[in-house]
Amino acid sequence: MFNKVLIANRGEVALRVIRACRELGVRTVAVHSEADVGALHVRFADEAVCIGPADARKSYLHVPAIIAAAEITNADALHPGYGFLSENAEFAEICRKCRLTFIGPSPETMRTWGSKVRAREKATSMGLPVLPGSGVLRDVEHALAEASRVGYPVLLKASGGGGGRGMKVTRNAEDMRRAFVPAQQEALAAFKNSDIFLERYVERPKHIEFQVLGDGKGHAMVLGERECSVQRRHQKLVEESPSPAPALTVEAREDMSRTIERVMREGGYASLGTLEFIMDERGHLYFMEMNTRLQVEHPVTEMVTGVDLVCEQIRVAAGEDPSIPWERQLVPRGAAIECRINAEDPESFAPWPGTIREYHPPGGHGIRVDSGVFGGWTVPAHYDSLIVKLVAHGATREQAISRMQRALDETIVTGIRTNVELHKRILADEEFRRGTYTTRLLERMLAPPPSGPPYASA
Amino acid sequence: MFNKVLIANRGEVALRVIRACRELGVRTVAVHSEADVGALHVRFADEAVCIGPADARKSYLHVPAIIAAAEITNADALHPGYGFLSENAEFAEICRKCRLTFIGPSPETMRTWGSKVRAREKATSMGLPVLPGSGVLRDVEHALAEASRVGYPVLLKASGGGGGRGMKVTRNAEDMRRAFVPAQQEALAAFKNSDIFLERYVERPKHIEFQVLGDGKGHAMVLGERECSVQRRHQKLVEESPSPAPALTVEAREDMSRTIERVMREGGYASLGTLEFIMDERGHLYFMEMNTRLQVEHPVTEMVTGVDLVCEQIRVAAGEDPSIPWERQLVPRGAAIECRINAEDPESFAPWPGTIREYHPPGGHGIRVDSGVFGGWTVPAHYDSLIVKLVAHGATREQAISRMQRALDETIVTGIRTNVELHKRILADEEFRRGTYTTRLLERMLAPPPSGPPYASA
Amino acid sequence: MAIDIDIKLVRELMRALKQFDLSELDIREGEARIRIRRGGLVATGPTTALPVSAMSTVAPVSRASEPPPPAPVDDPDTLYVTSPFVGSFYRAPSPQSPPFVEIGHVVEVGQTLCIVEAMKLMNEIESDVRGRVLEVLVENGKPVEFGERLFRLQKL
Amino acid sequence: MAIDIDIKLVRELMRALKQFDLSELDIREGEARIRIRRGGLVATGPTTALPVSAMSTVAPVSRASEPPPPAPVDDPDTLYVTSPFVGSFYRAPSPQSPPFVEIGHVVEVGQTLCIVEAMKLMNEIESDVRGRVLEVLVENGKPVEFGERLFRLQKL
Repeated sequence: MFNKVLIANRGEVALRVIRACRELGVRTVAVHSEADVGALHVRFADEAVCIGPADARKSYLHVPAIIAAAEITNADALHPGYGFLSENAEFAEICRKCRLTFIGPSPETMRTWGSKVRAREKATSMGLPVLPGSGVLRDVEHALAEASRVGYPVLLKASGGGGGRGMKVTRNAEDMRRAFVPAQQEALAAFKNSDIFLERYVERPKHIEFQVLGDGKGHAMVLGERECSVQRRHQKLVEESPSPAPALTVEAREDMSRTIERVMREGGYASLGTLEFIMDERGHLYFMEMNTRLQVEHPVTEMVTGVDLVCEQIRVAAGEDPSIPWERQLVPRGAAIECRINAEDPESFAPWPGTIREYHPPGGHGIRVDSGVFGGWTVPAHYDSLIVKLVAHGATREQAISRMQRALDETIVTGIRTNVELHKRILADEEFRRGTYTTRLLERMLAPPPSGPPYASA
Repeated sequence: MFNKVLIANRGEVALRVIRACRELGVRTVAVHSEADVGALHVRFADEAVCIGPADARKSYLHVPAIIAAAEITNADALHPGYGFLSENAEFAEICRKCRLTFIGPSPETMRTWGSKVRAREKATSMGLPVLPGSGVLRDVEHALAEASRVGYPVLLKASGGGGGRGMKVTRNAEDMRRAFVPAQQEALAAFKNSDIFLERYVERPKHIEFQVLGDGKGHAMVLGERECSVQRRHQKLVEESPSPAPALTVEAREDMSRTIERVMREGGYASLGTLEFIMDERGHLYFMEMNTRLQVEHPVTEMVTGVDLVCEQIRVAAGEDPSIPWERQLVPRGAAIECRINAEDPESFAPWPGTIREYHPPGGHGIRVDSGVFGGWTVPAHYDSLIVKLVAHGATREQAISRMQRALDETIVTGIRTNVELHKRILADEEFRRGTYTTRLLERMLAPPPSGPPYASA
Repeated sequence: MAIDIDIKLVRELMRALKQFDLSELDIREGEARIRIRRGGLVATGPTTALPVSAMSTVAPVSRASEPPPPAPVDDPDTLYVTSPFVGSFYRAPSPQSPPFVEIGHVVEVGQTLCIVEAMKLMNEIESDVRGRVLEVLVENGKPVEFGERLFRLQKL
Repeated sequence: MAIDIDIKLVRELMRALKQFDLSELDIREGEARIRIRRGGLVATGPTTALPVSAMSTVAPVSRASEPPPPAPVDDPDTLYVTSPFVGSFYRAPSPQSPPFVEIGHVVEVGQTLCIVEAMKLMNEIESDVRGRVLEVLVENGKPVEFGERLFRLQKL
């Protein structure tokens, strides 16, 4: 096991890793910006090093300062958390050169699975289902032929794109003729590369992801899936495990898990990772991309499997076996839901940094709180707005939902604005409760109500 | 299901019941004394009624005020929590007369199982093992004969006694001759009844208790056991489930569970209840008494079974089936430990009421917090000193312990004194970690260290 | 030169300092001196208040925490009669009878002001003072909790 | 002159100081004296302060939250040179060389004051002002964090 782990992150995830380390008996080094001098991760780590000013580019993203902090504290491993440098293969390589174990997969693996295009190719070649699509489209005739083969509607996408930018839906040949050249031009403008390709378009997808753990030595296990379809502009808000999708039967889940385990074993994947899929209206799953790091929403998996993912991730990175046998069939227990409480304006969704006056987290049976804040803490404007991850676990999904509802009712955060009320609305939504919701859920909920007759003056 | 439940209690247990009710969709009425106007159970209930001044005898124990509160709020059931009126059969009877469902067993059951002597007789007649002992002793000759039969050491106990008072250990016939008459006299003085009896004395007992749930209609289930041997003057401090006692093998646990289930079924027990046993040095279990109510330490059972005991208790009281089938064999998962954080002086153990300046509960994976306090809350001097129940759950006992250790390290309560440091010492104790500890553990830990040479002046 | 310190002694002193919440300790003996100071964490301040917001919906009978009415509370001649019982408030002995007292009435010591009914028991609430009824603060038939204000009287 | 310090003892005292939340310790015996001060977290805002107690043990390189030394901070002519890097502090270009600067030296704008080494890179720290070196705040070879005070200068 490691002697000392430096956590190259902040906020709740830094605290999450510190907790795992303490439970493993490993010493911890927190790094922090000047804005985070009083943060909990700084207080709860064994040591702390200030690495730069508030601006993340000069602190949490500033590689030399982080490596130097590891050097002066004699840390022998580094946990990147999520975000920041967690998917930066070059950083992982620098760590390796500095004889600092990067707690994550190898830089090579990060490059392969971290690239959407290469991951898709690799997945296809290894037998994972991907959305039917084309290669780079030569011209509009080629596009029309490919679209006919795949079947409309199709999505035109920039090869160099990402994050939903530069995408166009075409529903028939006419659409395609109209959209093709503008799509190429936009791709060129946005990504300096005019290559575009097409893919079947799923109107109402579910976002479903599978959690894996591998050791790169021929072992891999899937720890169930999560559904993260409650999103606003690709930002997840509510996640749950297992997915309530009716199509995800025990058999379907098992089949996909076995396939993923084979791919991860053969690919020699060595760490935690998450494979993101979309599920189409007929319940078919298609691989989209892989995240080669710890996910924000990992607690829901921990609640239903009972496995401490971060401890296992650290064990595997240290070359040890996980505490659960590779062959054991994990039987998930009950259902878990996570609500991301953000410091943001409930109307505009703009981040709402500021000083928290009172903070009283909920408690009791089945409630887990992961947070880096406290009463009196000033949420800095420089980083993301996630302040609390509220997780509810229940014997059934219904129980988990009502437990989350009462936990949201108990949550007190004053001094700043939060999205607690939005979460209450989501949990009360009929479609959410049925479990049939898609990534369009929030769009519908946030749409202005159909305008009625104008208000009659008295 | 009930429409509205009045919670005749305060503090963390009142909050515990409110949480269960909310999750069941049942409205709640809090009652409170003038000292508890700002308490969390008052804030989180749907309605609240002030029932009297701070003195518990004039509020939480004042039956007419509590019944009147139920009347004016139209509550149809009452949950007594633990302590206060929870084991008062007369109160349960008054509730029945007022057509208010008392969430607990019937007054008759409370009288039978709530009386140590009657419970012991009933248990013996139904096949539960009890410590070998005598009936009321006529004279010293009778005592000597009975002691020889039972085997020394034996404990002389007052028939009317309780709480450890009026007990004398005798290790041989000589002891017995010396102790007999004084014991009778003390019993007379303390309990106005000179009747004494004897029982085998266990020098180093473990306190082990089994959790039951019955419906009085032929169903009963045992939900595992708890070990509560970490006690100071009969006050439990740390509890865990399952018991780490080596003698409590899977078979021994199963055997005892099946026996208890039979007894509860045949006795028609209808609610939650706990059967307390002592385990002697050879690992044999002997029934001691039964608590016909929710226990403080119920969360450790909830953590390992995943069952919400309070919800099930309310369901059964409402005449519904519990959400888990009566026949299902519960497979406990992992291990759970509870630490009772009290507002008390760490040296003298005197209660230390006062205003809490900062309160920051721990969080993260496997941690549950049940508490009725917050930063700024003044712990009243009138009630018991329990302020937080910290519960840690892990895949193994070892993991639960290290998780609890880091949770204790994270716990911040300032402004008042607490026993957090004592808990850290207990969790680090070798005997505790081995799981072989007995009710003598704390006595040993708190014994003054053997005196060394006096401090030499410079 | 070297300092020969008994670390156990120093720690013991520190512990005592903390335990008894002292701010400074200064011990000298000849050339030797031990001085320990504690300062930080003064700050009490407005941690006190958890907001009322929380989840509690309207609590129909919970009025204990509400502010007193804007009456002249500090007028030494004005006082409140509060309920010593939880129950239902009645201004008259029966629905047909006139109220025990009306605004403007002068009541004598021991005179019945109202009834608070609980568990079918009619508890007559009597005045402890001689005074004039200025205000009736609860509606007839409504529930009252312990300590709730029922009447405002002007002491005479 | 050399001080013969038992670093373990000093660390033990520091740890105890933190543990018991003390602000100052002063021990003298004859000519010898150990004095340790802590200030941190002397209650900034009211609610702001989660107590230092918490679980953090001694954080050897965490000094960001410590108070400035008792120097005349608000003296407009005195200023601190802080470290723009995380790394190890060196007063000289090599172990054999004399220090870049000594107390009392006058330094010019652009003159090298010290080196902060990180990832085998020797970062020379230069003075932004003309001034006299009043104090060297970090020991040679010790780790420094971002923003840590290295020198106190008197502006000239």
